[in-house]
Amino acid sequence: MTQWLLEFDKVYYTYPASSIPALNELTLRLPAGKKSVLLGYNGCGKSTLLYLADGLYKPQRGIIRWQGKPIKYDRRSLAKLREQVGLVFQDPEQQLVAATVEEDISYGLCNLGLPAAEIEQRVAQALADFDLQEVATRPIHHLSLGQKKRVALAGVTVLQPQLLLLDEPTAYLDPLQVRQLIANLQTIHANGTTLLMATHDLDLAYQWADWIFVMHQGKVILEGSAATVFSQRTILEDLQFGLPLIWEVWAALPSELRSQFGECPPPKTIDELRRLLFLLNNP
Amino acid sequence: MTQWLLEFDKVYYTYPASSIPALNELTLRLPAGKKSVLLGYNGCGKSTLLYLADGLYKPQRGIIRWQGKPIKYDRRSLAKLREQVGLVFQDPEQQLVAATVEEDISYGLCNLGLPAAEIEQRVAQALADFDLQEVATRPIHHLSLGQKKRVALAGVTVLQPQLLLLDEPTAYLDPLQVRQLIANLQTIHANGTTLLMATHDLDLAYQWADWIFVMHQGKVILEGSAATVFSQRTILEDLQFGLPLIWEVWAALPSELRSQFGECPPPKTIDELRRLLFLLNNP
Amino acid sequence: MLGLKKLFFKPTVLFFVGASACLTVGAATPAQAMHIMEGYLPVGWAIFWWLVFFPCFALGLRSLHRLTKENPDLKLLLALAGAFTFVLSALKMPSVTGSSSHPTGTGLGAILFGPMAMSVLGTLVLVFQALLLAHGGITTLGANAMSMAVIGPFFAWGTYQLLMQYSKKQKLAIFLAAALANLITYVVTSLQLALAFPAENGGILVSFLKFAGIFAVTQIPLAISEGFLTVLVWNWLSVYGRTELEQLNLIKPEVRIGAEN
Amino acid sequence: MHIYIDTLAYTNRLRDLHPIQKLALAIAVLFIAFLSHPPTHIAILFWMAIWNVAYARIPAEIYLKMIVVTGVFLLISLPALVVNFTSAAVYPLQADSLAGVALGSWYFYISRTGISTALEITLRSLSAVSCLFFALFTVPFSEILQLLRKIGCPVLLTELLLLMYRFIFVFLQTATQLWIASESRNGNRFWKVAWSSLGMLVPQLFFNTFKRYRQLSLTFASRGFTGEFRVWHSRRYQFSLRYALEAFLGCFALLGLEFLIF
Ligand SMILES: Nc1ncnc2c1ncn2[C@@H]1O[C@H](COP(=O)(O)OP(=O)(O)OP(=O)(O)O)[C@@H](O)[C@H]1O
Ligand SMILES: Nc1ncnc2c1ncn2[C@@H]1O[C@H](COP(=O)(O)OP(=O)(O)OP(=O)(O)O)[C@@H](O)[C@H]1O
Ligand SMILES: [Mg+2]
Ligand SMILES: [Mg+2]
Repeated sequence: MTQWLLEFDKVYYTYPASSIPALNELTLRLPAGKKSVLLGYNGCGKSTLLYLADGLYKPQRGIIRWQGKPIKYDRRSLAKLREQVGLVFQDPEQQLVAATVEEDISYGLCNLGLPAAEIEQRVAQALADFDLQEVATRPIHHLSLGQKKRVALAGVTVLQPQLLLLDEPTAYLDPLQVRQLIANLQTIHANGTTLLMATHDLDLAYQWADWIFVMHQGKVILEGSAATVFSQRTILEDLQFGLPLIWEVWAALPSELRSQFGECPPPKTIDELRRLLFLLNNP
Repeated sequence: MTQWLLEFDKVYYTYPASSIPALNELTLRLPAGKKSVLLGYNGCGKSTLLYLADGLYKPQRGIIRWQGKPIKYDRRSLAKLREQVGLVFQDPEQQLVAATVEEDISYGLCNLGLPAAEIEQRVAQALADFDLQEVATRPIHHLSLGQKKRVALAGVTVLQPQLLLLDEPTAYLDPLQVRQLIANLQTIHANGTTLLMATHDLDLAYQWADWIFVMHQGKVILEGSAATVFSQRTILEDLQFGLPLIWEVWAALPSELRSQFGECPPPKTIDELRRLLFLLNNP
Repeated sequence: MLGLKKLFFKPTVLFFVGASACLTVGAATPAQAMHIMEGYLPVGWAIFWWLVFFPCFALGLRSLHRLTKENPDLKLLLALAGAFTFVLSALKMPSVTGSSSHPTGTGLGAILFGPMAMSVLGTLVLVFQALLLAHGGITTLGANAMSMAVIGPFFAWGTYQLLMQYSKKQKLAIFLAAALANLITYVVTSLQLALAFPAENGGILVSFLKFAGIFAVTQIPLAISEGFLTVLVWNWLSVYGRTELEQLNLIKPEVRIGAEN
Repeated sequence: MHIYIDTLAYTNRLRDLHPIQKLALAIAVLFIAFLSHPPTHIAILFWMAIWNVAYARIPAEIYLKMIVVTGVFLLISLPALVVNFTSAAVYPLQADSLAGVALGSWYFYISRTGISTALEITLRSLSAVSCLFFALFTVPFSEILQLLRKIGCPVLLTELLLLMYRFIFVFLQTATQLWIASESRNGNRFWKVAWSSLGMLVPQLFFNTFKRYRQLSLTFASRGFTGEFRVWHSRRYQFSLRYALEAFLGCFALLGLEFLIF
């Protein structure tokens, strides 16, 4: 049996002064050690869910369990929780608290009380990972938005939490940085961190995720492996959600071509597609 | 001869007291009536360029011409310019000035001094176009980030400017909203508006743009039609910029397949690809 | 809930806020009415005021220490209040100009946080004004802090407490407290200048009349508009900042405030 | 709205020089300025201008503008020192009076001692301010903070300073953005009529500020705020012998000048 790192059990959350619940009896179980993705329309409650997962909001009804135990909302338990859970906010402007880039990246590490040598080494690594060496000593308010986004990502991934929550981490990043981010996440994941990413990028979700949750109006309406989720044509078409491009390409290929590979799901990346087609030409 | 709506002539802009110029002798001519795209890494100066195009910053050297005449920086000329140029900022938080969704969308219209009936009608249309009717009377700070982004887009497109500048308009939008945005832009464009969009989405750029500018370190290093730009493999590979997925797919297809279409550039959308492949199977 | 925000957008109110803000922020006054410039005071007086100021500051810091120990999140709120005061004071300054009079903001601060906390917070605002705007100075910080961060807030707080006990008219109390804090600050500044530079004939008194007289022209309307501005901000706070105010243990939920337009 | 001091502090040419060396110079010269007389003040003004403009490469126009603004404020404050008044009955006895008029029962006059005090204050203040500018232009705030921590300043104080610093720029940015955003939609036309955009800016700024604060407090929580704000930094500084030499010699020269003349 897989273990659940985080469980939402019929969780209900309404913003103060709002009439419609942002999360509506939401139930979700996050598999430990996997890379999961949250998909859904604007306003379906993805960010709210991540806030709750980090203990920043308290649900009005329902239970959230961390490693099987319900989250407690006293100061000490929350501090403990947040040592294990890292959250990258959607808006980088919101994330950054210190004066310069390297100070901001070190902030979370200092809060963990690590020794200076370790902090130095980790910050240097993070600066390298996110291509930030050049701007390391610049004040935050002198960066472009994409650069800020990278600082935000660096500041949280550097903590190597057990669970890393990412709210649309690829927004504002250029293609090269997206690739680099994915590579960094791969390393972090290999070191044992569970990942949960909210995103609107279907191609990324399809290629990257072990497990996908599709949300709609505050509920999880569909979940499963990438291949399973995107096979649910009727549900997705109802939502007008669309499919990953590579999936569509695959479906558009002449069926004789495809059928030679039997019933396997479509390739996930362009490289896989290329390999398949190459195999075809050089059997 | 195409007319240039906006010309940057060796423009040089450095942020106050910063040592590296954000725009470095940049020269760019924006074709009137076309849909253009700005591509480039984080921090290459895209947003800065758009600020300058709207007369919000003043270049330290070089000339910016609007419809052939250099921009003047007195209050009256600027006000006139901004009636003709609309800018959607990268960060929606930065764009929104009024209290509720409706109020914010009407803000620019009121400033144009339009009659109330016209304002009402246009706001209603914008709310419909951007799927915002449900949240029309909500305060801005009760929206999700993607919803805010849509309000920001609505508030500027509603002005029907001659030139619409969009700074990463698709960031934070869900796939359905992206499609709807593209459709709206199509309408606006059909009504005679020139469009200039900064984006990191190569597929979108490839499929949508009539003209692409690639920026690097404050300069335009490459420009041309989508097909021309993405054929410049060496330059793009030097930059590690990547190619649109559909272009890569096309390149990955068995060459016998492709060669049947002669020397035409790759299809731009999945539908085109589908049509081509269909033609192939049913000659 | 929305009523009050709407109120902010009504033209009349806007006009009023704009007017008072322009007056308070924009009006340049002689000799940096609120702040004495670096190097202005003779060395003896500069040291004297530092010596007087230091114990007040230390007391304030101690009380803040206790407060934040119980409730660390309060630090954020304090920093917010300080930063907002600073930004208001920087707002109308076109780029590098290093001075002009502005709302002290200390009245509201004193009501919210108490005079002890305000002695620290006000000083920090002064430090930033000196460091980022070159407004005021480091050697004269002692004198400036005495007037703006210690004596002004103390009077504001006293006024507020007194009026609340005897009249229960909260808005009036806030108005008077804020206006008075502003006025007292300038009176003390004038006094400091008079002490340092007594007139050749007539001494300190004449000198005080001179300094105070010159400042009065701008400072009295300024004090009044700060009073109004503070009441507006308070209204706003009591609608939107309830949780924060409650965190300060200031308004009990049952107390009815600010809901009326 | 741009805070030049802050930006310049991060980008000036003496950025890598050890902050202690820069601050020591500023403080030493400030000290001399306090204890010396007008000729020395003038020397200080020139010397500090060299440090600021030639060594630290502070743009001359910005430096000059700031000095001039300070000067203007000093000028405005002078009448209170220079003009004196006394009862008309005693005015013939005024040896101090340079020129004056009687108004009713009062006699207003320009005072000799007033003028010399005013002159002295103006020069002293300007030279002190130029030392202050040198420190402000070349030492970034975050370094001042680290020094404060090192010399045992109470933690609460440095924390509050740091938080305020971050908030200040968040709010200034909010204000600037609001301003630019309304400008880009041509918003300042009507506001100009209705008493400039400040009227809209202030309430909106207040509102946005509060929103930002709420978000930031969530951020602090999520990033593990322990009740104490600590960060790490990597800067390595150099002491410069050449600059130290000039600083020493210059200070001696100033003191020498002072003793020679007085
Ligand atoms: N306020 C500022 N002060 C100083 N430097 C700045 C400021 N804003 C941006 N810069 C710098 O100017 C350069 C260009 O910034 P700009 O925001 O135009 O980049 P961009 O192309 O829009 O990047 P992104 O894709 O991340 O949005 C960057 O190197 C950035 O660090
Ligand atoms: N502070 C708030 N007050 C009231 N309602 C809010 C607030 N923040 C969000 N909402 C509402 O709650 C719902 C969920 O918001 P949430 O931010 O979780 O959406 P999201 O899935 O993250 O959307 P996006 O893709 O646009 O980021 C939305 O309908 C939104 O309008
Ligand atoms: Mg969200
Ligand atoms: Mg940008």
